[in-house]
Amino acid sequence: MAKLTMVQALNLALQQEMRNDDNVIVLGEDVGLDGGVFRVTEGLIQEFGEERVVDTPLAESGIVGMSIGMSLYGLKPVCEIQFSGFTYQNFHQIENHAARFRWRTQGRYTVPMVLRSPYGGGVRALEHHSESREAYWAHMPGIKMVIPSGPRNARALLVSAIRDPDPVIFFESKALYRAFREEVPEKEETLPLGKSQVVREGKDLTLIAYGAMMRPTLEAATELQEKLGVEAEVIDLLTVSPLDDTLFVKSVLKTGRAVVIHEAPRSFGAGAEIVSRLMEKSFYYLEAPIERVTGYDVVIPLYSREKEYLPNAHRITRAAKKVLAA
Amino acid sequence: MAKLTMVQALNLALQQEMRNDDNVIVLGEDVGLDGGVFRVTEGLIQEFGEERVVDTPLAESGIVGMSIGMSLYGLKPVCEIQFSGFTYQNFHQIENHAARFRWRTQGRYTVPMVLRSPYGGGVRALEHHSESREAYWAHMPGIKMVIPSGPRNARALLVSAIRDPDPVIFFESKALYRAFREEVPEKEETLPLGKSQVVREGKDLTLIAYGAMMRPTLEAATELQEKLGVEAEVIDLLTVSPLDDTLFVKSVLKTGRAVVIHEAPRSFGAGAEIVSRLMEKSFYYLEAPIERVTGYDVVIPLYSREKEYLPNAHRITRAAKKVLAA
Amino acid sequence: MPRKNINISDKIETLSILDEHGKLDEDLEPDIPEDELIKLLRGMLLGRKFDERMLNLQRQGRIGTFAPISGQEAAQIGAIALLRSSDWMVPAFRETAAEIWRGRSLESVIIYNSGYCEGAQIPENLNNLPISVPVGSQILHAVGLGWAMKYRKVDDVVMTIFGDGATSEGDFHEALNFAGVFQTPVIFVCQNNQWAISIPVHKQTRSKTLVQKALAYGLPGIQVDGNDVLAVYVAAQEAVARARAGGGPTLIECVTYRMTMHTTADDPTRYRSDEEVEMWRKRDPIERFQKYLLSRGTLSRDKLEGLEAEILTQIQTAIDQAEAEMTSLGDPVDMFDHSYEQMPAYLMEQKKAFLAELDESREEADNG
Amino acid sequence: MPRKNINISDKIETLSILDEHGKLDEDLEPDIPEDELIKLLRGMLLGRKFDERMLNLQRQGRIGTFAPISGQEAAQIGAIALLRSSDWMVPAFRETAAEIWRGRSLESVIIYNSGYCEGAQIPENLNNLPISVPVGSQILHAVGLGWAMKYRKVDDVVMTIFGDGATSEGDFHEALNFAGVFQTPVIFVCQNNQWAISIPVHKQTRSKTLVQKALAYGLPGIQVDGNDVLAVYVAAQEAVARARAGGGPTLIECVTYRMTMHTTADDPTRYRSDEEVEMWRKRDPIERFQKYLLSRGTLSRDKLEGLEAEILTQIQTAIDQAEAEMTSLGDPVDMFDHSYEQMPAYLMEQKKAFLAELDESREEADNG
Ligand SMILES: Cc1ncc(C[n+]2csc(CCOP(=O)(O)OP(=O)(O)O)c2C)c(N)n1
Ligand SMILES: Cc1ncc(C[n+]2csc(CCOP(=O)(O)OP(=O)(O)O)c2C)c(N)n1
Ligand SMILES: [Mg+2]
Ligand SMILES: [Mg+2]
Repeated sequence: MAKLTMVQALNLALQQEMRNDDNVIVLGEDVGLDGGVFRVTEGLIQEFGEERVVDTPLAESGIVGMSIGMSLYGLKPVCEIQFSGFTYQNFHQIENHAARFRWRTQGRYTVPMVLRSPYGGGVRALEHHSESREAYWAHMPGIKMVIPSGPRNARALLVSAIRDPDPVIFFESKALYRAFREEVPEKEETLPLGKSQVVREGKDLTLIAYGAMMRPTLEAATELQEKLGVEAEVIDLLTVSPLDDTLFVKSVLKTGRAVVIHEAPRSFGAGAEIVSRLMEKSFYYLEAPIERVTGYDVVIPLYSREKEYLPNAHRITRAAKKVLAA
Repeated sequence: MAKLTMVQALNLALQQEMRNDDNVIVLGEDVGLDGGVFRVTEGLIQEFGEERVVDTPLAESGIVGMSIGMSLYGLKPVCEIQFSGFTYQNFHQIENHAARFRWRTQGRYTVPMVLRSPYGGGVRALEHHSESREAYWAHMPGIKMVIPSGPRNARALLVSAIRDPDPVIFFESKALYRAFREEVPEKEETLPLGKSQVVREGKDLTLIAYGAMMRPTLEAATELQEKLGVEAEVIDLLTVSPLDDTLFVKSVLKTGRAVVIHEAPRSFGAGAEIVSRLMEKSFYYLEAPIERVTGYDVVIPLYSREKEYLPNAHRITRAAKKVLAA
Repeated sequence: MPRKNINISDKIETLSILDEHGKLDEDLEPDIPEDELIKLLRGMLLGRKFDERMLNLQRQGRIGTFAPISGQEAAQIGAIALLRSSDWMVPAFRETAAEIWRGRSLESVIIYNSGYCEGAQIPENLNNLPISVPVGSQILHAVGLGWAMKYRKVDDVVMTIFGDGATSEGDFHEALNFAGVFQTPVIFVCQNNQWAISIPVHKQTRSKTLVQKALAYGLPGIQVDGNDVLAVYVAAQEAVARARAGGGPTLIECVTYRMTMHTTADDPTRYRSDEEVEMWRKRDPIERFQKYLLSRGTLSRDKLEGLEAEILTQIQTAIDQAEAEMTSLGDPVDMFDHSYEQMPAYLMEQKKAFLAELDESREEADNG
Repeated sequence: MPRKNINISDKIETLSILDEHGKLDEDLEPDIPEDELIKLLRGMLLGRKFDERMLNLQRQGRIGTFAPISGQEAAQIGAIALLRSSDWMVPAFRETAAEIWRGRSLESVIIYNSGYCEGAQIPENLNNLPISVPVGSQILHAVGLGWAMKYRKVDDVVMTIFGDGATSEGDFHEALNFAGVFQTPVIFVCQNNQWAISIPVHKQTRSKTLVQKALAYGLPGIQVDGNDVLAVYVAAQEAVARARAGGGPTLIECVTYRMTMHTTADDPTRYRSDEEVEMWRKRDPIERFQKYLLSRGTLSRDKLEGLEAEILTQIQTAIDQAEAEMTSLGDPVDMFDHSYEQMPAYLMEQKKAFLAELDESREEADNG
């Protein structure tokens, strides 16, 4: 097994799926010779040619609208939108069409496309390059919104997303792209979409997060253990929507306490839905109000201040303590 | 005082604000001679001319992008997007720009525009004509998301929205446009944005809703009173975001029980944020889990089935009973 | 390079064969077999008669909002007739005549316009997309389909239809630009019916023609008299042949007219004059074509009457059948279907709750 | 109307005055005052030198990502020089030279590129919009500003700048179309620098020129040698005069070249050849202009050296001052400001919580 960064792991997933299935087409801005601005598609054009690795004109609605058309013909386009801050240019194509063709035609036509896009802060980028707006996509019936948290699950989830018969928005944390390596088996590995995972067991408190926030969350769990002897159970959603509430509900039924973490702005963010599910399914077991540790309700600041905007282990620990003290 | 429909009341607001302030410009598809497809802008072109009532080409991003430019020059554009199902075409202009110019320029430039758009189901319309996606806009820092519930508050809120120094997304329920009339004073009347209202007092239970859902909610409150002697307090949000949590929190501190109602899909909808605020600010007073009565997590069906999709008094009453029984 | 005019190499042409008085430009007369000519006429007549009947049904409250096509029969049928069944059609929302030509049943139109999603079901053997309501958005899907065909090395083509208003949308631009770059086999058929609801085409854009927009993408373009089915047919024939042979996309502008309202919810007297409508009535595409067919002996008065009667029966049968079908449609619980291939757990819970409520309400209704 | 070519009435021209060897087409030489010529040169030199220094700073880790302009000095300065201060500039993100010409301080550029929003502050007396990162999106703002000027009956104009890649975005299309319809006083300046990151312009669109896209909107268009500041100047002068006189918008395509990387995060050797870069280096807009100025006696070697030295000092002073300023910037609590005119209650709560946490961490840090 090779130790891969998330970029390399995603690249492996694309390469293998393209080898497996000539319906899989990669397209987007600079995905060809340039290998994508983060190099996730590196080397693909050399192996699969311009026919299957398609540099497009600079137009996001074009990329997504064309991907929808390709899907309707039976292909499996994996398009890249260079930064999630520019997925709004194609918002209508997803809302009005990708999400609805199956429903609209009662199953006759489907849109098995994947829209990959780097999301989130932490890489000292320009404006619009640090956005975290998964809640928009999570609220869209017909769409799956997936966010991996490390090289191995990124690879497995991307393979599943490509094979999935429905449209998947696949957000990749820029901060995780090269942050660490993991063993990623050469052999095919998939993870089911719409299933969360318990990544650390514990009985005192439940921490629920996804994507880039898994790292500070796990750090906080370790700190809680080491400094306070508190055993936090940690849940990685992996898929934000359709939201799998089984594991985190089960966990809170046991712990009675929870903290929800995301880097997106707090209000009307994904965390609110998690809190609401817990309200509905674990109310009588709750020992304390659930805390949210999130980005603030402002545009994520330019990079000199982004560290203070983004949730970190300290803020999570602090929230956990508050929940534990209640 | 004249008895006006919501369409007439909105028309009055536009007319008066245009008379008051020649910075106010109305623009959009078919807003001129046609008076808007719902006639909200009827008669304006006759009074103010083509200079101030501008029929645009068929391009939503164009309409909004141009409105932003007009705003930067100090005008106060009130643009109409013909149906909220077509606001996704201009999503990026709002996300990337309207919401951010104040922040981006540290207050130098502002975007005091209003985007009016009919939203919601219940009028037997075609696909894309019955959408309710206020949660997208509510999650956007820098944006105000306003939804009136009747002729009088629609007029007062629209006046405030036009005068507001920040961008406002103003959704008007098609189902309410001509559903009933209210006394609307000729004399100027405003309502503050970002403030909810208690529209019915009660001590047993809190019902929280907005827009078209106020009618079935109030019906349910009456039914609860008449059939069960239950006194429901009813809150009309009026502004979805920035969400005013003061009144509904205060109410639930008193009643200990709440039902949240909206017609948008349930998951990751606006209701989730309301539930989360109550979790954070009234947990220790809650007697029962808060219920959500909402649209389902599917595309709103074509009109033969939309009645069953939309929340009604019956469903609200049922949820209220459940909360009361707990 | 001093100051000089740039020579635009792509040709932008205009074509008319049968003028509004039914007079033929004999040099340009295409060689279309007689039975095909009659088929074209039938498609146009069916479009017109069905339209009239749907309007009727709408006024009687038997169907919902409906977008009539009257006036655009030549522009639709003349273009779509060039496709073979393995080709694809990507319509907007006012192409009922073309959809029917492509095999869509009248019943499905009635059922759809009565608010049933069942009416959007497309039989497996038809390569048609369903109607697309967001203006201009479907044009990109055509480009993607065309891309896929080229990738699969089949010689099928895609025809997409949209209105004059659609040319203002960003998606129109992105679609034609992508098609140019990737040389996809797509025929872009613009139905310039002069109006986008209340906006006349000269307020939609300042370019003198819509077809010249092809120059922005390095595409050939042809403007045709859209009320002249022969001209539309010839232009489409060329474009389809070019696309099929790997020659890439073409923009066709059909200059035509929406003779009635935008939809049944619209009142066109608010924004356009009777004179204008009258003027265009004289250019009726069906009358003109009938004159031509009568004059060349392909059609007789008798045959025409027979055709019309047959069409009216076909329509009545469809209405009866659709109305019968609809009595068994509309179970609301179906709204939960087809959101995803597999229903997510949470949606299943919602469906269950919905069914429970339904049962309960029925019980209450029974008891009350 | 039989088949015939459509005559497009709008003129699409191309213009070059000073060729790549510095040779002048004397018939076309514009009459620009000497001090204006020197000002143009200074603007271009400042652009180049500042660029080089910024790259340096970035490599030293003293600033963040930065988009260099080298090669585009003529295309930027030649166009923007035509604006008066009451006119408006709407840039994309690679117009630093133009922004500086329009009064933006070097300090603010450095501060912005160090991740401080304070660097985007625009003094009240400047009618410049801040940089716009989403490609093509700002073009519409220019049209709205122009609309407002026309409404207010002032004779100011707006100039908006964007790249070749931007012409593929739907917003480009919607903007030019709106400008045509409303005849707003907007000059659209396309910096065709041949590349959009790794995509060459011939993969961006199939149209042979970008300027011919003006035909889609009924606008006049002119393509100029964008490395020839005289040509750019003349084209902009005409377009500005037309717009100011109520004659509406113009599209100018400046054919130029991005001599270095897309941004400091980019490695152009992945997608383009050294030969290509070399070829364009020979067309350097500054060298060419200097030759011209030297040959006509407007400039001397001495004067040039003096100018360069002065510019280097100006840059160094700006860096020193920016770095000094930044020591007092960056209080994170500022992130809560300027979201709305009045901070909503809930945001106030978040700000309070933030401050409390900050205090606590500081205490912990003090104690730990
Ligand atoms: C994106 C979008 N914006 C607005 C509408 C509302 N609308 C429906 S049809 C129409 C006019 C369309 O005009 P045109 O493209 O010329 O087609 P026609 O109706 O004439 O067939 C408008 C504005 C829509 N359906 N989609
Ligand atoms: C809407 C959008 N999509 C993608 C990007 C990422 N991106 C930044 S610059 C750029 C290329 C721009 O090319 P061009 O318009 O030619 O301008 P240039 O960089 O050459 O100045 C891209 C793709 C973006 N900023 N905005
Ligand atoms: Mg039309
Ligand atoms: Mg470029």
